[in-house]
Amino acid sequence: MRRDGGGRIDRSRELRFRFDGQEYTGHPGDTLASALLANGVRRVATSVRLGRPRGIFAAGGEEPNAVVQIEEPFPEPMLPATTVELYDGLVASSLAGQGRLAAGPDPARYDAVHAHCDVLVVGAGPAGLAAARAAAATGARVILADDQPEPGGSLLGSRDEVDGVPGADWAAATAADLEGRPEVRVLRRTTVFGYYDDNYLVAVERRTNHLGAAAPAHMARERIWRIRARRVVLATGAHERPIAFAGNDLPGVMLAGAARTYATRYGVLPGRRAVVFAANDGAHAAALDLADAGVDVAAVVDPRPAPGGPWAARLRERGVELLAGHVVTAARGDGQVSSVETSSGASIDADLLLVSGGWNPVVHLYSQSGGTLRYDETIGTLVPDGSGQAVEAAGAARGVFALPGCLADGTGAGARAASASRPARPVDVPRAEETAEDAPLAYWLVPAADYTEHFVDLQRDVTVADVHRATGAGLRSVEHVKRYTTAGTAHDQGKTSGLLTSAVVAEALGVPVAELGTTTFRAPYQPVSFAALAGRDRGALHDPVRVTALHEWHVANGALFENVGQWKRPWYYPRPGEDMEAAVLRECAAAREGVAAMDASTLGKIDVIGPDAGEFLDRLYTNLMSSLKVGSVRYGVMCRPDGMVFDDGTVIRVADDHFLVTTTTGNAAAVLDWMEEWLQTEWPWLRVHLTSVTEQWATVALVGPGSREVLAGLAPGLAVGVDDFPFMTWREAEVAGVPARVCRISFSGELAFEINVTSWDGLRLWTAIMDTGLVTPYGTETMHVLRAEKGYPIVGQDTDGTVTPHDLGMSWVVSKKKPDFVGKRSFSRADTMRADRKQLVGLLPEDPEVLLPEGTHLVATGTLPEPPVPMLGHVTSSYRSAALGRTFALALVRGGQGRHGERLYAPVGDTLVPVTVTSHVLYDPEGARRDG
Amino acid sequence: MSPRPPGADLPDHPDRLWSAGEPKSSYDVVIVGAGGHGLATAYYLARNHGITNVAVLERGWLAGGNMARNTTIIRSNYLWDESAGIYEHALKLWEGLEDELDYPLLFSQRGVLNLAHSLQDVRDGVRRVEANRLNGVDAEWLDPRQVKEVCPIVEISPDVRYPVMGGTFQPRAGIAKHDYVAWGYARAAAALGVEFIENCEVTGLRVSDGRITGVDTTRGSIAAGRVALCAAGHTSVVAATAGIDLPLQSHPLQALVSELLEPVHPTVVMSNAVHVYVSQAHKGELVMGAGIDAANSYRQRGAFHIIERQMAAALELFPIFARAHVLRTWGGVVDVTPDASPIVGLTPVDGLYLNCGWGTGGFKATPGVGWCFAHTVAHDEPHPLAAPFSLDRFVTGALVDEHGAAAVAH
Amino acid sequence: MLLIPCPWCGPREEAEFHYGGQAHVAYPEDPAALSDEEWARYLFFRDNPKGVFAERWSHSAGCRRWFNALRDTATNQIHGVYRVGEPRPVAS
Amino acid sequence: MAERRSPAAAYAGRFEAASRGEALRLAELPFLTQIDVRVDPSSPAAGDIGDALGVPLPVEPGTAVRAGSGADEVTVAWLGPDEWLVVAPEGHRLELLRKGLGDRHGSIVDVSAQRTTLLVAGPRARDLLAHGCALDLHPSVFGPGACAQTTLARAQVVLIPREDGFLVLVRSSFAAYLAEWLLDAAAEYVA
Repeated sequence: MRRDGGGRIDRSRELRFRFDGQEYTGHPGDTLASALLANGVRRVATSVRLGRPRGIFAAGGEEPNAVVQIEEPFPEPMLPATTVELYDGLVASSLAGQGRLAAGPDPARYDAVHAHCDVLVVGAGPAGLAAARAAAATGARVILADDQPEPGGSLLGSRDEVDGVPGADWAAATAADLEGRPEVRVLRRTTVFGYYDDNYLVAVERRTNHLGAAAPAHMARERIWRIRARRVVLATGAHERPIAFAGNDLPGVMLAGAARTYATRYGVLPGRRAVVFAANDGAHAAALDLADAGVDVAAVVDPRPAPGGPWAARLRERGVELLAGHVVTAARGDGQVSSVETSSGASIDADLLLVSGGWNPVVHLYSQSGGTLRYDETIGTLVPDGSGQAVEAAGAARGVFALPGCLADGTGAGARAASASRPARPVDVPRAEETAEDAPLAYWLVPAADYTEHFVDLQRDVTVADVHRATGAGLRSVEHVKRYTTAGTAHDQGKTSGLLTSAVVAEALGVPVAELGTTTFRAPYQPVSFAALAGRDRGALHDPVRVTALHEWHVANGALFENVGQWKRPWYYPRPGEDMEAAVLRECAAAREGVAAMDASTLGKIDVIGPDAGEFLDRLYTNLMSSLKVGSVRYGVMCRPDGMVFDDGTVIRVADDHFLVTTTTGNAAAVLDWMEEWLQTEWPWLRVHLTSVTEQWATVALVGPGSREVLAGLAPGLAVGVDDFPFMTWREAEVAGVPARVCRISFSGELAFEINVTSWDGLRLWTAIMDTGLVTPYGTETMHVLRAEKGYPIVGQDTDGTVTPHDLGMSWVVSKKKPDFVGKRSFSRADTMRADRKQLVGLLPEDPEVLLPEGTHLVATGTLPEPPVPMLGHVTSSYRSAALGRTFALALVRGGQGRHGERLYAPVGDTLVPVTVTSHVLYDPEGARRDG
Repeated sequence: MSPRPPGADLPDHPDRLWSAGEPKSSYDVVIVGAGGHGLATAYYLARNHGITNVAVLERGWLAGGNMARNTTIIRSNYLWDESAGIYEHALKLWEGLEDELDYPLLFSQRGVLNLAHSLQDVRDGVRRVEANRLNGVDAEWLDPRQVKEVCPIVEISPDVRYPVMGGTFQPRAGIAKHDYVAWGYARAAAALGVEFIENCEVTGLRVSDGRITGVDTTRGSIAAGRVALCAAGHTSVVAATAGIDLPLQSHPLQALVSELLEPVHPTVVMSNAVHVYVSQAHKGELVMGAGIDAANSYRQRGAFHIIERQMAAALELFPIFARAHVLRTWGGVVDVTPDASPIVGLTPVDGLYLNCGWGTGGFKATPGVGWCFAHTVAHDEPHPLAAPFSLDRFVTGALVDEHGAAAVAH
Repeated sequence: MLLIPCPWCGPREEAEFHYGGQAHVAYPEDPAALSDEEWARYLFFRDNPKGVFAERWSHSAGCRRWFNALRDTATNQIHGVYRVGEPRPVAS
Repeated sequence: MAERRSPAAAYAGRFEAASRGEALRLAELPFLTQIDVRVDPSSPAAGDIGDALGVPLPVEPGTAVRAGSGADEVTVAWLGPDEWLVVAPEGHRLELLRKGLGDRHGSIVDVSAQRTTLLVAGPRARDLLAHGCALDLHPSVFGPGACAQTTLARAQVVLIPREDGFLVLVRSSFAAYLAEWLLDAAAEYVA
């Protein structure tokens, strides 16, 4: 069916492809659809519900039928054949409405890019090109995005001239001129698919698909453009709409404009003998072009009583029969159109039935912008009617269909859009021939007794009869009808069927279409791959991996890592042959009996500086910080106003007006934000500045009875004796030759030092510590065991947002002196005063070998009643303790502080494990070990 | 040719559903909002309590709000006893609802997996499973290998950014078709005499001497002995007309579907850590939800970067989805309370009842809420299962803090 | 993705900001003097209008300043921004 | 004893490889002095700090000043209405600034190791950053003299445009992530 000449395909090269197992050839410039038509393939799909044969219906992204599966070079489901550029080696197959995902991983790359412009023009048809040209003439920054491989839009599929040259040549020259300008970007193969608030539009550029297997691996296959535009011109054109009549789904029924595009742009005859069924002059023009291309146009059937435009005259001149005032009543054929029946009683042999019920402006993006639409009775369609954003539609996208009008409209819109940024510059309007056209008729539905083969939504197999059944069931809203019938919900999202469905509903209900409205236009305008939207935020780049200055050492020394927020923290350091339990027992023993060290750099650190720093901290912490002496350290807890624990950590006083606050690893950013919020919005008069120094410092916890000796060796200038360097104080000193701030604090109960050096020096310090040969590295798991043995809670593990400091047995950290601090008022609410609140306790399983799973609940009785079983609390932390020689747990238990010594039961699997409630401090309750 | 897709075998709708009409001047009960909750409440008012002089007012089209926009996940595996109580009641009703309503709801108990990606997720997951079991809610803890058995397409490699460390599984959980549920209730309620008034926005609540007397609407005033609010994201706006402030904030919540795909995904997978939840509907489309927008908004659309992040998260869990396509995105407006649990019960105004704050959990609760709220309206006292969800809890502090249990309560 | 005009840095993407809910909810002068009811109102009750809303944002990925904005929650249009301590402008 | 180590030290080789073509130059500029200055811009202390720096603190949001050369070069970037970041060669004038502030209200905090500095330069530098930065990096909008705190990919950064490219100051714990991200984004420009 390939014409001998014409079209924008490169006949000098042949591309081989396969469809449904058959080998075919095509040419560069073809789509899969045009190549299939050229090879005489008519049936390209099976309908989803009724299993009917379906052919190619359109020539663009609005295609409702020819949705195919790409098999090679890599499987991709559900692409309209009309949007697949042909490439060598393409293998595709037809579908029955459901695509297939690849089993293997997608090897392609994807990415995203931000762009900014004064004017974004969407669509490079005549109106869009004219708009971009006018805007660019002012020097404005312009982006012109178009979904086709070459600019021109409808000009590529027509024989119109612009400025005295063929339209496609004018488009190419205009695009070349635009591309030569430094502030203009022309994006081909780029579909703008979403229009969001504040003129934020998103587009997808298909960059390597058309190269098939030859696509370079380093290039992103698809790219999301995130465009922030000062002004937007939507020159998105129009979609031709079908007419509902019997058999209007047969292969061979095609939109008239699509057929013209195949003939003119792709050099393909979509059939040999055609009947045209249309109520507008544009379809007459299409019929003429097809006749010129070699199609035998048997008749034009036009419901208008007397279509008298120039095209009609030229059709008559050519001897084409014009059946005015008539309609097509049925398309007949076995598997494809073979004849066409009309209301005149004629049955016309034809293999092609071209339909045009008129044109719908592509208002999707306009609507998405928040714009309203108005039903225009004269052209029977929805047109833009005002948007809150800086946007206007131009050309066919706002119902201006004739070429001269599109060029003028685009030019005006482009100039107006640029004037927001640049001084105006007069631009001439590209010239095209005016043709006086007759008014179109909005024609939707051919009346019949039986509507079971009048299709409104081809892809969902929805017929007029289905719509009538929905309205008959009592449905009045077009949204309900859509959901009842599924019309408009398929891959094409109702591009050709939406308004037709509304019209059929309106007729059934006897209301005007305008009153009924239509369903909402939602992003994306065209389907977009998940991978494109994910971009490069995948795998290791999915979310930032934060590492400390010591990370390379941890990796080199076999650490396994725990994700804590975005951080990678060493979890434990297994030696050959060790499992986690063995490694942790060994690390714990080292900390309790010898010396061990942990990378504590991930703790958040905030410098709080200013004369009112003490007062500021007093307002946020539950305890008093202003009384802290310079050189000392204090533990503190922060609550939210509802009284629940938010974060904890140590505070050191560096100078009278300078505190250094540490936060938990996961909460560092939240705490800084929290402090800034109170400081800026509630207490702006406090003279305090906050500066994050989390990564300024690398922090090493040196723990164990031998830690003093190790530190003494590394810091000969530092007096480390228990009297010289008491618990909860800090010193500045050189450690391992590096200036350091050393704190005597302990999160394990053992004698311990926390050594802070600049993160540049962290590895140096750590290496020096390890080079002593005396120190065992330990990870977060061991840290958890050590602190749990001492009953120190972990915020987020032993608390869950419903726990007060009192519940944690930490009333000692709540100041009774301060008149107020954040959270204080909530401690006297009815619920927080209850004696039976869940409180932190220790648990000792009666069998010292039984390790309770964290999350296990506790019940009062040794046998379980029928559910719901009253629960007393749950296990928050549970470990095997080297120091205790047994397992133990921490738990939040109802009224737990009054239950010490009580026996409770923990349902584990099918058994009930008896446990004894104890104080949450299980190891060294006297605190004898902290001084070594 | 490929096999006939399951879409070919979907059940037909009945030939008669309901008809929305003109409002009368007065009703015994006016329900504000014809979403799932409003419709279910109307149905149970009529069926359980014999109250049939009821109008359900809807500002748009019936069930066109969040009911039409949610991702249809049904589960009852909530942490706290109070939540488990009402959601499990709902799930039990779901299990008999197709027969009850004589309507195909495509209720499919395919199970819901909640994945754990950190040690804390594991602790929280085990805690929830164990609480569920003691509350009589079916739940299991699965290790990564078992996760893979339930859903073979989940990536469980330890090498990804946030590896799957296990998951909770509720086998009785699943999905249903949202529209069918709404229509099933509407049809059944209509058969019992309930009236539906569409395109009828309530612009004010009429209160006299501390008692509700009716509502003002865009279609005139309607007298009512009792008024039950089921207006989801717009509850604050309606309640404010009676001078009632509520601890609610309304946020956009987005969801999306893919094209129809051959079956690959046999269950429902949720991951709070990476903010994604996904199932494959009966016709074959992947249905996915994202997190809520941070800022309050009544715009029924969300921000695009949330979709992008959701896709990145989805591909970490399901690399097989790479070349699936997003067909359509949309947003609803959810009303969220400070503790992420609903408010159901009485108000300071006699005869005015409140059902709101369901956030992202509203759909799955539909039968349970309808049942309990109808009881509340009929008896002027909270149903025992709804009693913990009083407005008063914000004063006493006895919150039902599902935030603490999960970042999102989908 | 909103474009939010930080009063210091100018228009920036929404993703750079942290949302702070209703503006002008002052921490009570003397919480201890409040009833449980009043304290609950401070803790949990915030306006939720469909229309212009005075709300707080922090430019957390930029200058880290908290500021106020008047935004229409029905359209997302921002009518104006103002710094902490500045009076609320009249909404246009 | 090990030497001190900068956060992106492990990327030196890959940065160099990516810089071999004409399109891009990537490098870490390690161990720069960075000082966070907080002071009321209208106070005498602000003026004295400016004197100590040899250039007044810029008060226009989103601007940076650069003065001196060689070992005396200093860049002062506006971070907030009362906050600046001073960037200078190693061993620079922390004490001078402290002296400038004196005992008046303000803060001078050494944050040299808090962030490291990556250089992204060359003809495609702007294109590279645009993959992850939502700011309009066009030279007419964001040229020399500007600066911004913003996000690049999913990391917070301070961006300072120079004549031939950009300084990207990134938190040390994010440096490896950002280096990986930059190298990945650069694949098309350096292939």
